[in-house]
Order: sequence, then C-alpha cells, then structure tokens
Amino acid sequence: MTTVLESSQIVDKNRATPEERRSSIIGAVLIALGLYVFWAFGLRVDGDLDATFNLSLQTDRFKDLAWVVNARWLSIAVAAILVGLGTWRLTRSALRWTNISLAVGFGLFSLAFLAWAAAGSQFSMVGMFRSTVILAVVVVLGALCGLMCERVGVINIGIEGQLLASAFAAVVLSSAFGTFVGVLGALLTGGLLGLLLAWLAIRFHVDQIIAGVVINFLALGLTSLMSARILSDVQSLNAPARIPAIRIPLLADIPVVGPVLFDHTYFVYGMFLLVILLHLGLFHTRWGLRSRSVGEHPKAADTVGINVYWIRYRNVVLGGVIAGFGGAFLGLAQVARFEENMTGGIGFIGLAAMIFGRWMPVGALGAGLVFGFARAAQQKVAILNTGIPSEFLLMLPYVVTIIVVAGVVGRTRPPAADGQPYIKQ
Amino acid sequence: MTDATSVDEAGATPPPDEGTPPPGGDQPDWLPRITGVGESVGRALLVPALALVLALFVGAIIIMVTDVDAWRIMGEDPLTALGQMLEGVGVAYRELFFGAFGSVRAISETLFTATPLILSGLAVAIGFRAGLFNIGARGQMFMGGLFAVWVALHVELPAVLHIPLAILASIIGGGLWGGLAGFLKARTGAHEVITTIMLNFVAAFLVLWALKTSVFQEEGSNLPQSARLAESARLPPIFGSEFRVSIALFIALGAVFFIQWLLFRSTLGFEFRAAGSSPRASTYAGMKVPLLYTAVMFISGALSGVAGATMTLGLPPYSVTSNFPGTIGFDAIALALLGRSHPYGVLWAGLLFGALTAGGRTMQAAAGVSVDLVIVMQSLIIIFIAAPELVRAVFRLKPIEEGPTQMTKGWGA
Amino acid sequence: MALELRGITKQFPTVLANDDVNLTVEPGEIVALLGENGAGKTTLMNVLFGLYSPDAGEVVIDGEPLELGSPGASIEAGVGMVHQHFMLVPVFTVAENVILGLEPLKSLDWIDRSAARRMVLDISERFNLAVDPDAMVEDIPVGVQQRVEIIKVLVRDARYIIFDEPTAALTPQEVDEFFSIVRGLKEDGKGLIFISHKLNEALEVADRIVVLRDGKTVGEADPKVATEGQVAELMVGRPVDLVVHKERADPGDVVLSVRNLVVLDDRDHAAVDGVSLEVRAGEIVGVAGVQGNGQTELVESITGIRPSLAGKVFLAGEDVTFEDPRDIHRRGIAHVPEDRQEAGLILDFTVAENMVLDSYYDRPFSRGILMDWGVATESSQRLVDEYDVKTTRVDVPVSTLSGGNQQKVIVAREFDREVKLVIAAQPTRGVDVGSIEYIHSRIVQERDEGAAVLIVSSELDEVIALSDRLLVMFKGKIAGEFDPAAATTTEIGLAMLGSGPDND
Amino acid sequence: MKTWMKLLAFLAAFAIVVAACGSDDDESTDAGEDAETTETTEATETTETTEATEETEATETTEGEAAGDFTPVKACFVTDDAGVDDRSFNALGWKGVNDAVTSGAAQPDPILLESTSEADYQPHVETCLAEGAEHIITSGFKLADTTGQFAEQNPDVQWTIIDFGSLGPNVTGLEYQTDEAAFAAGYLAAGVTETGVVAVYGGENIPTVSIFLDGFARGVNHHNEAKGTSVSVLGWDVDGQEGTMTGTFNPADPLVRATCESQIDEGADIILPVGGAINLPCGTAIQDRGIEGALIGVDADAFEAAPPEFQDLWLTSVLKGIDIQTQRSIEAHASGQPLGGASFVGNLENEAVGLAPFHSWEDRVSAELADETTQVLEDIKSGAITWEKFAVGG
Repeated sequence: MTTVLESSQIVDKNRATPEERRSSIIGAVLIALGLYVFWAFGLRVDGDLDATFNLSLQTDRFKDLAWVVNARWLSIAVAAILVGLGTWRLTRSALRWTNISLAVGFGLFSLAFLAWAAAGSQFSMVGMFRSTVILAVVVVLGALCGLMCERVGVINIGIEGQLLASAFAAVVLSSAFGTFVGVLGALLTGGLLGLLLAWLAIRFHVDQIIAGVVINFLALGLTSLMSARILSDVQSLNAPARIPAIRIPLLADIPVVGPVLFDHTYFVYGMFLLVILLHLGLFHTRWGLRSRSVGEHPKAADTVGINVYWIRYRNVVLGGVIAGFGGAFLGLAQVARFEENMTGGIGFIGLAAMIFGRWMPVGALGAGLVFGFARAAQQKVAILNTGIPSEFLLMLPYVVTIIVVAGVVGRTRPPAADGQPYIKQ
Repeated sequence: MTDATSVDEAGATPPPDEGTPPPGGDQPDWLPRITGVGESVGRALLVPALALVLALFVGAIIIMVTDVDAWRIMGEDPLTALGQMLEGVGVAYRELFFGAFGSVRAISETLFTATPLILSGLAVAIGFRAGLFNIGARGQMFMGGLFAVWVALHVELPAVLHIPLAILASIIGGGLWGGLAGFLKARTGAHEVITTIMLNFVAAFLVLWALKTSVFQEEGSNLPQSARLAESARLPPIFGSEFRVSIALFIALGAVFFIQWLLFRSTLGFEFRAAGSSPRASTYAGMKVPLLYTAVMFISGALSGVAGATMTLGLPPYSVTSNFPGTIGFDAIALALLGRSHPYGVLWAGLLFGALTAGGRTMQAAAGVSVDLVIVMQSLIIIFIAAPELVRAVFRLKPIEEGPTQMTKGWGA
Repeated sequence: MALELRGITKQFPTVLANDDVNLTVEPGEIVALLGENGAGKTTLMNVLFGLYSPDAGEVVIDGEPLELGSPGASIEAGVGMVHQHFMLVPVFTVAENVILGLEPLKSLDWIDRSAARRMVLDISERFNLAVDPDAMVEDIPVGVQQRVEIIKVLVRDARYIIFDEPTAALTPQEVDEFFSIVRGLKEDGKGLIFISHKLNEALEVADRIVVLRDGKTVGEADPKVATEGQVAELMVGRPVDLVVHKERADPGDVVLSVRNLVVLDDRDHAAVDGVSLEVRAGEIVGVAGVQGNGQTELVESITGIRPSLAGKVFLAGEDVTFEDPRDIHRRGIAHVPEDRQEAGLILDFTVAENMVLDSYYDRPFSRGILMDWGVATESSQRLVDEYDVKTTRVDVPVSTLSGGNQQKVIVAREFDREVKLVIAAQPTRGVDVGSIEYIHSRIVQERDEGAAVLIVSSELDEVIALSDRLLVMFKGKIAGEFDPAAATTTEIGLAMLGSGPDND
Repeated sequence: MKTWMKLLAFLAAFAIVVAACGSDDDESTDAGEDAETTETTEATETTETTEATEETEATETTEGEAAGDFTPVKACFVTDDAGVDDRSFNALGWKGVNDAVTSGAAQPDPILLESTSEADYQPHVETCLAEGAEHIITSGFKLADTTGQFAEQNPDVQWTIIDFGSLGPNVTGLEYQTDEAAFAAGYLAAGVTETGVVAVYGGENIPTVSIFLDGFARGVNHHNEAKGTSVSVLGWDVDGQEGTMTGTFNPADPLVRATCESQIDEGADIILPVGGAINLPCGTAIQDRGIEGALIGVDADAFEAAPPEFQDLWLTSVLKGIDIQTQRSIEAHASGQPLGGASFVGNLENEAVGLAPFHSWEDRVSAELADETTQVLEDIKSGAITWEKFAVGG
C-alpha cells in the first residue's frame, strides 16, 4: 500500500526551478557586468575627468542645466551596485524582480558607458532622450499596427509595405492637394492595404504570412515604379510641405521633460495618445474585450454572437490606418520627400517591437523606446571620438535588441489564435 | 478548451497543407508526398499558369497607367495615347521575354540570377518546414560570403580544393549566423523573427567594416572592397567566361536534391518536419526540439551562406563590395512561399524569379520600364498562386473544395 | 410552443454528418440525444446553434423560423448551448467570459465591471452555481468552468438549452449536482437537450430519449421503460457488451516506482506535490481525479517529458529520473498521451509516419540517418490490419481518420513491441463504442502478458472498470487508494473532491 | 466575376489619381521642365561664377577645345547600386551625360541603366555594348573591376569611370581631391560659427565620403591655429579617421535627422553632411529647431540643386565637378580626339573641385573672412598650405 502522503516541503530537491535558474544566471551576468564596468570604465579612465551631461537645449527657457559627475567614481559606484544586485540575485531565494533587476542593470551599465565615453567632455542628455522619442515613433506605430492585427488573430508581416505605401501617398497627395489631404490619404492607404491583407487572409484563407510578404513586395514595387516613372518626371508631386512641430505652451518649458516630450510634431503626441488609448481600449472596453476574444478563441466569440470576420476586418483595417499614420510621419515630418524604399526595414523592427512588447501597447512603446535609445545613444558616442569604428556603433542598437530579447523577454505568448484562419462550416 | 478542431466529427478536420492525394488512386504509397505531384500534372499547372497570365495582365495595366508621356497627350488624342501605351506594353514584354530566354546569354543570365535565389529560397523553406521563420537569409548570406572570401584570399590551394574549402567556409559562416538565432530560440525562447532581423543589420555593418580592414582590402587601397579573389577560388563559368552562369548552378541543384532527400528520406528531416508540424508531439515522441531548432537554423543559415558564396566567388569581376546579397535575402521569403516550402517548388520558383529579374534588366534598358515592375509582378504571381480561389473566380473555373493553404505556423510556440 | 428541427442535412467533405434529422423539444422537457461518437449529435446541435449552416432543413422556434448559420440569431431566438469543449477564453476572467457579447457599459464603450460582476453573481445565486467572477478561467477547475458556461447561457435568457456531453469531466458528486441544476432549469420552464453517450445518465435525467446513428434518427425511447441494453443496441446497431472482461490480477514485481515526486506545471506551480506510487507487473493501477489535479504532469514526468523538481522515478529498479523521453521509451514504456491530437499524433503526417513517430530513428525503419519508408509502410500496413484501424491507405494524413481510429493508431504504435509499462491517459476520450471495447481489451491483454499498466482517466466508470487498484489524485497529491471492486462511487467521488477519508 | 470587378475598380481608381495629377500638373510640368533647363544653364553659370570668385584664368584652357564641332557619340550610363536618384555622384554623372547631349557631343536619348545590386553591373555594361554604345560611363568605384575587364575586351569603346582612376588606355578615370575644397570650407565655417562648434557627418565611412569630412576638419583646425580660435569639430576624428555616420544614405530614416539634431544639441551651428540626400533632414532640423545655423553642400552647388525651401541654409558647397568632367570626357571623344586613358584628378588647381558662392549667406560672411578663404584656396593651390592629403581612388 502506497498511501504515503508527503508534504511539499521536500528537502532533496533534484533541480532548480526554471525561475531560480534564470535568476541566478541573471545574477551572474550582473556581477560580470559590474566587474567589467569596474575594469573598463572605472580603472582605465583618468581619475580627474568629469563627464558633463547637459540637461537643457539652447532653445530652452531654462538653459545651462547640467549634471557634472566624475566618470571614474560614477563607474565605480555603478560597478558596486551591479555586483551588489547580482549577489542579491544569486543568494536571494525570492524570485521576483528578476526582469526589473536586469533592466536596472542594463540602465546602469549604459550610464557608466556613457560617462566613460563622455569623460573630459560633455554631451546633451536631453537631446539624447529627445532623439530617443523621435526614433521610437515609427517603430512604435508599426508595432501598434501589428498588435491591432494580431490581437484579433491576423499576423501582419506587411507593416513595412503599409508604411512605405502610405508614406508615398502622404507625399504625393500632400504635394498635390495639401497636408490635410496628404495625411488623410496616408491613413486611407494604410487602411486599404490592411483591407487587402484582411481580404486575402479572411476571404481567401491565404496564409497570412504570404499575404503580408505580398503586401511588402507590392508596396515596394508599386511605389518604386511610380517614383521612377512619374515622380522623376513630375517633380512637383514630390515636394510636400513639411508638418511643423507644435510646442505645447508651459509644458514645453519644464526643464528636461519639456524638450523631451512636449516639443514635437503631432505624430509624437499621436503616438503617445494611441498607446494610451489602445491600452485602455484593449483591456477596458467592449471593443477590446471582443477583439481579444477573437484573437484568443474565435469560436468562443462566435458562439456568443460576435461576428469574428467583421471584427478581424475592422481591426486589421484600423491597424493599417495606424501604420498609415506612421507612414505620414516618415513622409511629411522628416524630410518631406519620397525616396524609393525609404522605410528601409523599419517596419520589420516594428514587428520585432510588437513581439518584444508582448503584444501590449505599453510594451510596444517600451520596446520602441529601448531601440530608439540605443540608436540615439550610439550617435552620441560617435560624436565623442571614442575610437570605436562607426560600423560597430551602428550595429549596437540591433545587438542590444537581441540581448534584451534573449535575456529579458525570453519566451512570449502570442494570442492563441494568432495566424489561424477562422473557417465556419 | 484549447481544441482546434472537434475530434468526434471526422469530417470537420481540415485537410493538411499538402494536397491530399485522392483516395483510391494508384500511385506508389509515399511517392506523392515526396514529389509534391499528387494531382495530375495538368491540374497542378493550371493555377500557376493562369496566375502568370493574370500577373502579366495587371502588369500591363500598370505599365499603361504609369506612362506619363502618353497621359500628356491623352486629352487631345486619346487614340494615339492608347496606342502608345499598348506599344509600350508590347515592347516591355517582348524585351522581358527575350531578356530571359531569347538567347544563350539570356538563358545564362536567367540561370545565373536564379542560382542564389534557389539557395536562399531553400534556406527559408527548410525553416518553414521546421516551423521557423528565417527572415535572416540576408545576414547569413553576408556572413557566408565573407567567410568564403576570407578563404579565397588567404588560402593557397589548387582550385579543386580551394573552391570546396571556400564553400565549406561559407557553410560555416552562414550556418553559425543562422544557428545563433536557432540557439537563442532554443535556449532563451527569443523569437527567431526578431533575432534574424537584427542579425541582418549586424552582419551588414560587420561586412562593411571588415571590407575596410587590411584582411580583405587590396594592398594600398582604402576602398571598402575586397582584393581580387584568387583565380583558384573563383567558381568556373559553365559556358566559358563570356557567360556568367557558373558551377554555382550545380551547387544549387545539388542543394535542391540534398534538401529534398534530407526532408523526406532522412531521419533528421523527419524530425524537422515533425517539429514543424507539432513541437509538442515531437517532444512526446522523444525528439529534442530545441536541438532541432538550432540544427535547422544552422542548415538554413548554411544554405544562405552558400548563396552568399555564389555571389562572391561566382560574381565577376570577383572583387567583393558591401552589398553583394542585394535583395536576394528578402526575395527568398517570397520564393519559399511560392514554392510551398518544397525543394522542387523552390527550384521552379527560383527559375521563374530568375527569368523575371534577368528579363527585367533588358526591359529596363530597351523599354525604359523600371525593373520595379518585376517586383510588382512577382507579388501578383504570389497572390494568385496563394489564393487559387481568386484565380478560379476570375476565370470562372469550378471552385474545388480546398482547406486553407496555411503553410507557415504563425509564430510557432 | 416548441423548438423543432425539420429535415436537417449536413454534408462534410467526407462524411454525411446529418441526414434528414427531425427533433422537437417542448419547454419544461429534457430530451436526451444519444449516440455514439461520430453519430452526428454535435453537428446537429451546432446547426441549431448557428455554428454550421446545414445543406437542407429548417429550425422553427415557437412558431418562428430561425435564421440559420448565425449564433447571434440563435441566441436572440432563445437558444443556448453549453459546449463539450468549453467556449471560454482562458485568459479572461469568469465575468469577462460571461458578459462577452452583451457587455454592460458605463459610457461609450467602457465596460462596467461592477455591473458585470453583479450579472454573474445574480445568476450564480439564483441557480446555485458558485463561481468567483474575478477568477481567471485558466485557473479554475473544469467543474467550475462548466458552471461558467451555464451562467453564460442563463445570462442570455435562453429558453432552450443544449448540453453537449456535459458530464464528461465531472466527478460523481458534480454530476449529481449538475443533474439537480438541470432539473431546476426544467422546473423553470426551459427546454433542455442533453447530448450524451452515457446511457445511465440519459435514463436518469431525461424525459425522452432520441437516438442518432450515422447521422440519422434511428429511434426514440421512454426512459421510464427502456433498459440500458435496448438503448445501447439502438445506438450501436448491434448488441453491446458494456463490461470489461478481465481475470483477477496477478501482480508480480514492482515495475514502476515513484517516490516523493514534485513536478511544476507551465506556470511554475507544484502540480505534482510529493506523489509516491508503485505499479507492479500484471496489474492495472488507475488514477482517477478531476482533470487538472496533476495527473498530466505526473505522466509527463514519469515519461521524461517534464523535468521533476524533486523525487525519484524508478523503472524496474533503475533510477530513470533524469533520463530523456527517448531513453525511457526505449526501456519499454508504452505511452498513450492524454491529448491525442496535440501530443500523440502529428495530424498532417500520414498514418505511416505517425506509426513510426517514436521509433523512426532505429532499425528497421532507418539505417543511420536514412529512413526506409518501404519498411515503415509495410509495418504500418501490418499494424493497421492487426489493430483494425479503418483507413483507406497508410499514406493519407492521419487527420482524415475518425477519433477512434486515430487513437488506435497510437495504441498500435505503442503496443507493438516488448512493453514493460503501459501508461495510458484518457485512452478512450472521444472514441466510439467499438473502439473503446477494442482499446480496453488491448490494455487488459497487455496486463495479462505481464506489463504493468497505469491508467489515468477522468471518466470514473472507465477507471473503475479497468483498474485492479485505484488511486485518486487531488491537488497534486494522492488523496486515497481504493479497491475498485469494493469501493462505491460516492467514496471515490469524495476523494476526488479532496474530502476522502484517506486524506489528511 | 465580382472579384474581377473589384480589381478593375481598384486599378481604375489608381488610374484616375495618376491622371488627375498628370492633367492637373500640365502647366507645372512644363514649369518643371523649364526649371530643369534653367537649372542646367544656371549650373553652367555657376561654374563660371565659381571661377570668377576664384579669380582664375578663362575656362577654355581645359580639354573642351573646339566646342560645337562634335560628331555625336552614343553614350550609355551605368549607375552603381545607389541608383540615379542618389543626389550624388550618380545623379551628377547622369547630368553630365545630358549636358553632353545638350552640347551636341552625345546623341539624344542616351541610355541610362540603373543598378539595384552588384549583380547588375556586368549585364548592364554588356547591354551598353550590345546597344552599340561608343562611350560608356560607369559611376562609382564598385564598377571599377567590371569596367577594367570590359574596357580591355573592348578597346574601341571609350570609357569613363567616376570616382576611380584610369583602368586602361581607353578609360578616363575621374577622381577628385575634394578635401582641398573641403579644407577651405572648414576654414570658412570656423570663421562663421557663432557657437564655436561645427560638425560633420557622413553616410558610411568610405573614402568618397570621408574625404570631405577629413578636409573639413583639417580646415577648421587650420583656422584655430591661424587665428587662435578654439572652434571644435564634431563628427570626425582626424587621427582615428573615424566619425559620425548614419549608416544609411536614406534621408527618410529618422536616425539621419536625429544625427543632425544631436550635433545641434551639442552646439553645432555649421554642419557638413556628406552622402546624397542625407543633408536634407539636417536642413529641416535647423529650420524646425530655429537655430541660426547653416549647412554646407557637397558635389553640386546645393543652393541650386537642393529643394528651394532650404535655399537660405547653404553657407556654401564643396563642388565636385563630376558633371562637368563627364561632359568634357564625352566632348573630347566626340571632337575626334583619340581614345583617352588618363586618370583625371580633379583639384583646386584644375578647378574640378571648388567652393560655391555664398548666395544668401553673402551678407553674413565678413569681407575679411571671404578674402581669407579665397587666400586659403590660393595657398592650397600654390602649395603654401599643405597636409597629408586624403588618398583618392584605389
């Protein structure tokens, strides 16, 4: 008879739980980072050198704010914190805060790196953060487009094409009929390509990834063709007015925060607004509840009378409209000109940001900002003549993304019905 | 709760991706699955052929619509304008065809262009078969090409050894780059779509940098360009140096047969396909799915790497600059999808794309129609082939009962 | 005043699922729709509920024709359905699942969560269906999930309610509780359709029994007079033997020994929490329990698929705790996994490929890394014949087979070699009567040939019938051991609910 | 058939949009064409102006001896993978070819072959030969090996390669010591800056880009030494030969503008971006940030070539006369001279590189500084100022 009933407090544990293992690996990584910071940035920097981080722009109301810090001591302090944090992770049995520890660790490491690079020199930290926001815009909007689609179970790999085509529409229509029509046209173009994706995926059950790839090709081919055959001939169609920044009174004058957040084109405000709206919408409204149900369990949604197809069409088109907004930003707020293949792969980075952000609008924003920060920071380091070849600085954002995805995010759980066609008998 | 299809109603389960051979047919048992030709040849070719016709038709409309010169006289003399448009279409398509098949040179160009496409298409296809979406063919081509160039520059051997060694280097270079993404997925769960996209950029900058180092540069040059590769490492052209098609074509064909064999005749391929169809069932069957992910990404990367080698060792004038993969890495995705992730399918799709691209060059020269039209036509062909219902609707063919053509597995798990 | 289905016909690509079926349900009446798996019951109900569009036929509710093919219209007309595979979104809360489709709003599109909670609690109190509206559905037991499904239907004011195999995953006590709910609904004036393949339940609760076979109505029975045997014969079309024939067990040496096993589930909770058990050669040990009490993780851990956190597993005296699934399999374990379609088979692979799924790597199916499809095909053909798998050929995708035949493919694959230990989880779920009989007899045969057998099933009748010794699992622990021949279902049921006498 | 209709409707809608643009812009199109021609003429004027500013001898001294007496040759132009719209060497080369058509040296409708990848070079060159081109212009160092190979095989054809040295007796190589002019631009910028910070950035750290950055940075340093100022240059490290790169020549990548803004944030007010159109986002940045800054153009006089909304931003441009030398190379061929095979290294001396006029910044550059800059140009020519020049070509 084997009715032996053990309690769960078993002593002879064979193995660590995955959480425990992860926690200790991250602990080790943090300690290694700390030691590296100590050696590379702490010991090898001239002890007298200060790093000056400017906290205001020339155009700000409150000028000449700066944070001056001794690079060596900052690095040593960071190293100490990193080692402490790592040791805490290694010894502590409670397993919470793992990701936060890692994020804090990477943040501190970046700080020490920047201090090392800026030792004896100065750079504008506010400018870096401002660039971070701007560099995040298209990535975040692309990711939002992606998650609008994937939350209802349609994989959208055609974000790149939607951005490109809507940038084209924005430029051409804006040149011909003015900014308002241009932006509207971009939104419509993004939406139309969304409709095409939805139509192929829902009506014809075309494999969703194929449909997305086709949209990328189609957008690239058509815009390049029209650019070569029409825009090069009729150059007045490639000269739209640029959309100016709107400086928000009072808020823009707040030190540090003002120039970073409140002196941008409406695309930036729109991005933040969309993130908030979508996040609240997805988790607090009828629209969000129904959308998520369609992405998680379309049949369950169907059985309570929700029209799965309609919701899929609607959200995919809306997602396209968001991409169109991003395309308009690229086309009208940057250089106000169409260039062939001007998106240059940023839609795919948006896709990555969506996965990285775990299909959450706020996550997408975070992912976009991490990527934007890496790009902005490498550009600052390039100015500081550290001797690192530019190619390595330029690849830094991509390397950082890989490390973050592998180290922090790990396995992600997409909506359960993502990529699955829903077929009624 | 997580059921996909109800079990107890046998009819409700959708047929799988590969066309189920009609029951009662008398083919040999395993043959249809392996060759991919389960239906009669005529039926199998009908939709692709009609898709090509449709794509040409839509392409013609696009040529006409974007004919700015014709539109300028449309107001005064619509007939002449229309005639001019139609003539433009005629010239464009004639040149497209002759540029692809019209001469020995044209055919050589078609085959030459198809070679790396086939290889990288296979790379993406084998990924799909194992449930992985390798967007990183471009980066893997970079690394494979770079490794091959290193061997070509720094090893002295007779051609019979030098070429295989350089190809081997490209296999290692591309394989490591792809395998890295697979390893990260297996170990940390980092999604391969993210990592391969990012690795593309990393590889591009790495090559740009490497080509400026003395390891690759010609002595005394400061250009980001490799020295001329040793003669012994160049892939010999098949029809003499006048034509670019080289033995790389045979490598590509060999790869097609090898991958065909690997996928359908080897235990490893069985495991790949199993992991691609159902990672869970594969785990239950005792397969080590994480290991398989790493392995399949290695092989996928290796194929792209060889594609990279053909664009370095096999591209006259045999000195390498920083953009040798061109757009092949992304075309590869379309190819794999068009070929339904089947090696023979990829072969045909590669030849088709090769012909379109080679013909497109001539078309650009003679008809002044931008090569971008070729991209549009490629995408149209993919749409029409991926949505046979659409083609059938246009040509009013009898619709046939088909399940969803789902070839990819979404984001996997 | 009635719900009428008239001449419903539904053709699937390979099967005629419903063939001119008629059915009438009055308010305040419980109609049991009986039939084997695959008889077309679920299809019929999905047509009624608007999930499928029929090829012919009509539905009339209280004199009004129903728009077919739209669940919305069916709901509107007062039809509710509690599905066999629950139509619940796992990552939603109970309240969210209930209100989905009729969300109470505060303003604009903003969901009124307190109103939603109130809707759930109102129904839950009125019909005595205890649920926590804020619990995540994936975290609650199956029995509670079913209550959520019922609340979903009641919130929509359904007058006619379809229950599709409602008792499949419930403990005896839960079944009783469920029946009292059903009777309450009947008194409330609802018309109820009760789909089942369990005769005793139908006889117990129904006012009228309608039997479906091969998509056709083959007869009606009055539960007050009909016997199990009569109805069973009507269902299957031949006399059925409902008892598992087996000799007394003659246990030999210990084959499987599990000591203090702790296993984590996917969310890192201890799903198996210190389990010890032994299975001897020549005996069948059954593990009963409501689904989700650690059985899945226990089986996965024994077979090497899921690493254990603590404890040991011995197979024929050897420690196999850290071995991987293949090595354990090679030691002679036959494993029929619980989730046939996800874990046991690769649906788009052919029958032949599935037949070699866990032995392809070795002779005779492969040499080195070269597969020998000829041998594999031959071997599969032999197994198909031997195990009576109904399929046209072995190179058709296994997804084209019926559930019972799919299960036979697994059984054939697993049993066709020297087997020391059989682990079968839910071996007959969703399987037709003929296949059940067959699979049961094969399991008993393995035992008689000297294998140790561990059966995990949430169908209490099945474990009781098969086992020589019965363990009950509750919350990751063994909550009791019984002699299936002597114990009553009440005793066992109590243990399944965690209040058995052996539980401390 | 429904699908069919939808498809047609889609295309029809598309056609209407294009048609609308076409008809709508009939006049503007003409205007555009006019503008183009004006541009061409102006460009020629510009060279003259440039030369006038530099107070040098007349133009006639260089190759184009007997203008107007041409036997038009069939020209064929092959771009590298950046395409003809790169606002850089490809665009200028193609302009040179068209100028040659205007001057009668090349036959009308010269062939343009745009490459999209490196695999295109050989077939494009072969197409040129097959079409019977007598003068083939290949653009960019990436085409060097292909050009060398085919030039050898086709000794009867005249070749011109841009940004590379001669590759044989029938190949004219066009190279440019642009750092000489960039040096003067750096000197000028250091004199103009009010913040004491100037900046440069490039697309990629490749010689045809970096040569500008290097010359410019040295020019700034020269100003510091000569005038005792302490103007700092961001974005190029003369010792390390490294600098700020965008990693792309695509002006729409937000990183390009961010790079420029980043330099503005560090106080830069005069910026030299090098790499096709990647200077345009910097113009938008200067305008939007409202700083008193200026850009320095490269290749052509940006005041003429860049979109009009940026006209006020150009302090000057570092001229690289690719168009002129391409035109002259064709003209030399058309005037019946024997096939040439020399490397032409453009420098200040032979006026193939130079500094554009200040245009709208005329008033803001003090006469003194203008004179000094002119003197610097003269000193470089005469060798009075010298440094380790950037190595051009392979």
